[in-house]
Amino acid sequence: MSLSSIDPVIWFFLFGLFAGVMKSELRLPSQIYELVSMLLLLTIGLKGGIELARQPFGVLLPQIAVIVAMGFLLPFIIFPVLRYVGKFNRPDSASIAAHYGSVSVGTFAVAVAYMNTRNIVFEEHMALFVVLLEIPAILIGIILSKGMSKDTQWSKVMNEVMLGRGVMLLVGGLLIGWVSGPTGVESISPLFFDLFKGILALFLLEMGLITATQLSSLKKYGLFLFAFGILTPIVFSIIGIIVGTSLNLSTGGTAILATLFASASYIAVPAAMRISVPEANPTLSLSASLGITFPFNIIIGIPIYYAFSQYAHNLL
Amino acid sequence: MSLSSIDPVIWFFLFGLFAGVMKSELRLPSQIYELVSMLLLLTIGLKGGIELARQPFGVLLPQIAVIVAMGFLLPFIIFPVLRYVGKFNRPDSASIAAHYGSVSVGTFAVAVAYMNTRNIVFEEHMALFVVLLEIPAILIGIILSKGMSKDTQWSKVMNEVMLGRGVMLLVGGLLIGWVSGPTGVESISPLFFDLFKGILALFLLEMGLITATQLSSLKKYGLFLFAFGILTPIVFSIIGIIVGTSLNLSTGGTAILATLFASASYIAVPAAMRISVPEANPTLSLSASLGITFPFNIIIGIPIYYAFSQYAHNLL
Amino acid sequence: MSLSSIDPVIWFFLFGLFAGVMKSELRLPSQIYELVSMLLLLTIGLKGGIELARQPFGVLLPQIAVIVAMGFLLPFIIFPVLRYVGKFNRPDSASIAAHYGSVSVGTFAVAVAYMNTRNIVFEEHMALFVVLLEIPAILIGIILSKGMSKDTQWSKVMNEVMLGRGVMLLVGGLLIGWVSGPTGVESISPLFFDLFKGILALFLLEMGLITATQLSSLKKYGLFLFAFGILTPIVFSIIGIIVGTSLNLSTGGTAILATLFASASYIAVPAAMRISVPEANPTLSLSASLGITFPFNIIIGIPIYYAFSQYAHNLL
Amino acid sequence: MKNENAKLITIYTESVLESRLIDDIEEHGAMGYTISNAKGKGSSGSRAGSWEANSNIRVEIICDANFARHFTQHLQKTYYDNYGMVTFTSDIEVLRPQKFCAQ
Amino acid sequence: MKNENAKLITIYTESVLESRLIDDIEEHGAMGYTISNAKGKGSSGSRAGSWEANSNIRVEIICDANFARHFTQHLQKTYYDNYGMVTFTSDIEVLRPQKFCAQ
Amino acid sequence: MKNENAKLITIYTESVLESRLIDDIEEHGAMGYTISNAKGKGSSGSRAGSWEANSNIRVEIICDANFARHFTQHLQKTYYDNYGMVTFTSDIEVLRPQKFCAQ
Ligand SMILES: Nc1ncnc2c1ncn2[C@@H]1O[C@H](COP(=O)(O)O)[C@@H](O)[C@H]1O
Ligand SMILES: Nc1ncnc2c1ncn2[C@@H]1O[C@H](COP(=O)(O)O)[C@@H](O)[C@H]1O
Ligand SMILES: Nc1ncnc2c1ncn2[C@@H]1O[C@H](COP(=O)(O)O)[C@@H](O)[C@H]1O
Ligand code: NA
Ligand code: NA
Ligand code: NA
Repeated sequence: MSLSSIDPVIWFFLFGLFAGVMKSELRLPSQIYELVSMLLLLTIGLKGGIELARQPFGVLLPQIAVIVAMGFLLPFIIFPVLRYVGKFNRPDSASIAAHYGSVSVGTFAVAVAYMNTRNIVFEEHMALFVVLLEIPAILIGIILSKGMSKDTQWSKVMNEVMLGRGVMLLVGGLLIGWVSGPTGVESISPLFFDLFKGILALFLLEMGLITATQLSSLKKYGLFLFAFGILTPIVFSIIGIIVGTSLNLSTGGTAILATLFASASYIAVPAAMRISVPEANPTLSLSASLGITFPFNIIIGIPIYYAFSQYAHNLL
Repeated sequence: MSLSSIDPVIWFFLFGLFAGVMKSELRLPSQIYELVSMLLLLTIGLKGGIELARQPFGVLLPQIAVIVAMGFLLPFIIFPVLRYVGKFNRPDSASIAAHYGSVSVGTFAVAVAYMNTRNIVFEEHMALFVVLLEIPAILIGIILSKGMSKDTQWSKVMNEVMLGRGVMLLVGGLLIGWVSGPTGVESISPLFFDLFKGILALFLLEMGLITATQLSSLKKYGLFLFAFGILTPIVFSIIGIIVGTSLNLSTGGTAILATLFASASYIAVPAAMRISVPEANPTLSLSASLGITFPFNIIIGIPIYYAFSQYAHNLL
Repeated sequence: MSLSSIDPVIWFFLFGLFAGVMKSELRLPSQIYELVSMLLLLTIGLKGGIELARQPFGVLLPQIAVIVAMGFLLPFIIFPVLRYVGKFNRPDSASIAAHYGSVSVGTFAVAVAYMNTRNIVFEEHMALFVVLLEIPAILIGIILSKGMSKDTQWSKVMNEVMLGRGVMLLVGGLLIGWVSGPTGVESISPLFFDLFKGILALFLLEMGLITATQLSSLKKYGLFLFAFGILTPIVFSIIGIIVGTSLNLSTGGTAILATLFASASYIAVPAAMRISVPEANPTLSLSASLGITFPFNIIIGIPIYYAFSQYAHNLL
Repeated sequence: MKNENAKLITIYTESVLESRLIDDIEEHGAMGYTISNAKGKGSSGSRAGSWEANSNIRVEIICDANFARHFTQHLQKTYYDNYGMVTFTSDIEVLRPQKFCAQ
Repeated sequence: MKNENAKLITIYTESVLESRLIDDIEEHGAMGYTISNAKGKGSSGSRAGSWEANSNIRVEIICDANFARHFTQHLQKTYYDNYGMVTFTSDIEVLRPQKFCAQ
Repeated sequence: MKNENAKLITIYTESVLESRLIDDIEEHGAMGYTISNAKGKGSSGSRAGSWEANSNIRVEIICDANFARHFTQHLQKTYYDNYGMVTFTSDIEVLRPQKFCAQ
């Protein structure tokens, strides 16, 4: 892998990481960061919606069912590891499990950019899966932390999760893309599609800066969290490869599904856990998901998962 | 009218409206909203200015005179309705009359987008009319609220109105477009022209969110305001059709002029009234212009006004 | 020079200046200003980096050495003028010398736009010179203000200068452009390259507004500062022409180097001086560099420097 | 000459609590509140405000002594264990103190 | 041990009044002021700060007791009827109190 | 009934000093601080906040009387000559005053 084969958006991440580690005063103003993430979410939603407009919804139903089921399942796989190997208390284990069971939109965007640069085709409706995978892990996280206690006001929790910025923008973009179709959105494509990679570059610059702030708190939690932050995505990506090939996804689509499984949330889930499982230490889960798993996935993970996917498709 | 024939920017408005009604935490950061409206104003000004560069100014003088006269006239038509039918006190009646006598740049932008999508030609110098119609109603509103009292510091009022952000950007864009001409502005067109519809989508998303906050205060003021907010644009649009056809505007141009007459201000006028007619209740005028008239115009009104215009042009 | 031959971005500056002088409430929100300057710095860096990727670094080494040497030399030329003709105290003289010895990225961007509009070729690696010229003058400014005192914590100073936002973004963009090369950055070019002139227009609008606020403080400091703010760029531009032609730069490249020498910093240097030479009055240097030299350079200077450069190249 | 006739409660806390605090304030019957953005550092670490999960708000409530006592106790009981939060009360003088008595 | 030698006026009001208030402050001879953005809720309804017509500012003026009394009365007379505005005064201790006496 | 058990230091100053002040605060052993953006005007002129070199911050530190005295003196000595800076101290009541005693 030569230097110039690395996507420039990754360099923006590394640049931000370096600037952050050096304690440069560089930063993306907070409202610009909000704009940039809004645009990413809307674009991903729109792309998924356009694809939905292209094919009958019924065809996707089996895929949707499997993906949602996986969203509920994944947190259960790692919860015992965190609780009994990592020796974290119950709320912390539940919260971290929710982060890793859910998905990272930024990681998804980098995977899409990776495929586009290499002209690898994939099912564009993957964006729908981002939405589907975002939420179940949050609910499981809350259950794991408290048990199925009657105290939990589920309607309030669902409300907060569904109406959070991230989910709203993804779903909103999806629906707008769906009703408008490919020709309808043409007039707004200069902002949402042509600028996508540039906007992603700015986003990753800030992600690098934020990641840098997580590194110091990471030291405190040591080796277990580090290993967990790298092994979980690898294991989950393999599950993703299996599920993706079973669902007859393309090589590219399988790799993206693997990336989604491998990714850990750092926007929607932290906010939801802070409100619904306040006893959990937010630094713990964030430093793992942002400080280890996010950089691992976008730099090393995605190429590996694509190689996995090629291998699996060659086997068949 | 099928769903996919609705412009995606309208979906962004409806999406924002829905998110707002559901009390989602979605919002456009305030400085982004400022940027987005700056870009819209500059773009509209630039487009108008380029058109002015294309034709002798003298030709436009009669049109300009008529439009300005209408700007002074329109508030007088509705003031008695508000005062004696609506039973509002003097300052409130004057303030609402000023809002509806003036124009909404957002509505204008949606009308322009509507025409562009359908390849309907219209006189590009309409942007000049936006500027011309913005101001007279404000002056009339102040006069109606106080009478021609000597107290009013007219030079200060004119100063505040002319130097307000909205008017400055429209006029500034107009002049820059004028001196630079079509080829001059080519280098800045990717930002100002290519992104226009995307920027408008973000603007309408926020407008939907803001409209949602107006709905609750609307309930308080009840049926009269609701009827007023729908009937005024229809009546004013018919006046606009008559004026437009008399001025020999194209079908598209006439429809846009009707839309301008039908639209009610929610940026420049509220700010001016707050300072110059502080006794008027700002919630009243804003909830009517934003909560009823704006959505009515962009969703239902514009197609109707275009149908009116076609009908009128067929008559001739 | 006809009005329409003036670049529209210059009109944006004049528009901002006018709005500011009229005390309009127009302004670019602060975070948008930050974004806009970030994008300019990154774009300039990226362009320089792409060019570096195109040619062997060794070839540039002699040029780099000369440019850095000039960066150290320029402040020494004007310091005595400020101290003994202008009768400023030591810290003020040192600080102003640092401002004028360093460079202005905004002025550079306007020069680049000027050349592009007229299809004048120039060495794209000039962006590298912006970085090289930014820093030496700051160090000289500190030395001139205090002498080579042992008190100065040079490592801390260097740290602050190198890690400042401006230098970081220029260097970061440069390196990313370098490793990615021309094809690598294609995917991010819609944001960074296509929008460049539009973003520059917004930047200059705000610069006009800021310049207007400097004009009043300028009056206080009177004629010397005014003359200094115009003569220094002319003298420095002539030095730039000599250096540029000696280095065998193209006509366009020589004109841009002259513009760089002629330009005075108003971002990196003020911040550095405020921290390292706090006794210096920041209003003094800013009102000269922003209130006089910046507008002089972008409106009158650049065409003159280009004429100088043509003259010099015809001589040879 | 000292005239204090009202209390000002100031709360520094995590932005994520904003809508919850607003509900609390209204339920407890305060007549109003003012909120602004902030960043800071305290016993629960640094909150640099660079993104949402990491920024603070500063909430101010003008009220009477009674409300101040009850509301700060409510905050302590409800949030101090699990959230970064600091609260203090100061004496102020308002023009129409009755405007700020809780309902 | 209590040392108060100056007053702090705090004003929460509509952003639209900003430039007018600045003129007032300067006309009344204050030596300075500090302004920041805010949102809030009061008797004139909620001002969520999502756009200009709807956001608040918070103005702070360090002054002497005399200025404080006169200026708050001026505010009450001029703005309280028609604008959302809340004003309060607190006792503070500054290092060089004479710096903040109105001219 | 007055209960003051802690001090609040408020500093209005140039944004450019932010990271230096944070270092100072930590070196002097304060337990925390809160920072927000502001604009303003004072003896060193107007700082309209339109760009970095021209905006203010407002720093607040909850502390004990001892820290307040020392820290404001440190600020005066270090910054007052060359920077726009205004500092004042007020009496406040916190729930757990010991939390805010400097180390
Ligand atoms: N001593 C202090 N002075 C001023 N603000 C503080 C202090 N301690 C904490 N804070 C603020 O309160 C927030 C929460 O504090 P904590 O609960 O101690 O983490 C911090 O992020 C700061 O903004
Ligand atoms: N009790 C209160 N506590 C804190 N801030 C208040 C209070 N009442 C009003 N405010 C602030 O003052 C502004 C104007 O208040 P009002 O005039 O009551 O509408 C509101 O938008 C709030 O920001
Ligand atoms: N009398 C005052 N009241 C409130 N804030 C002030 C006052 N004087 C100065 N300030 C603030 O302190 C900053 C620095 O003040 P100075 O050192 O006087 O220039 C100003 O920019 C204002 O934000
Ligand atoms: Na996952
Ligand atoms: Na109208
Ligand atoms: Na220079």
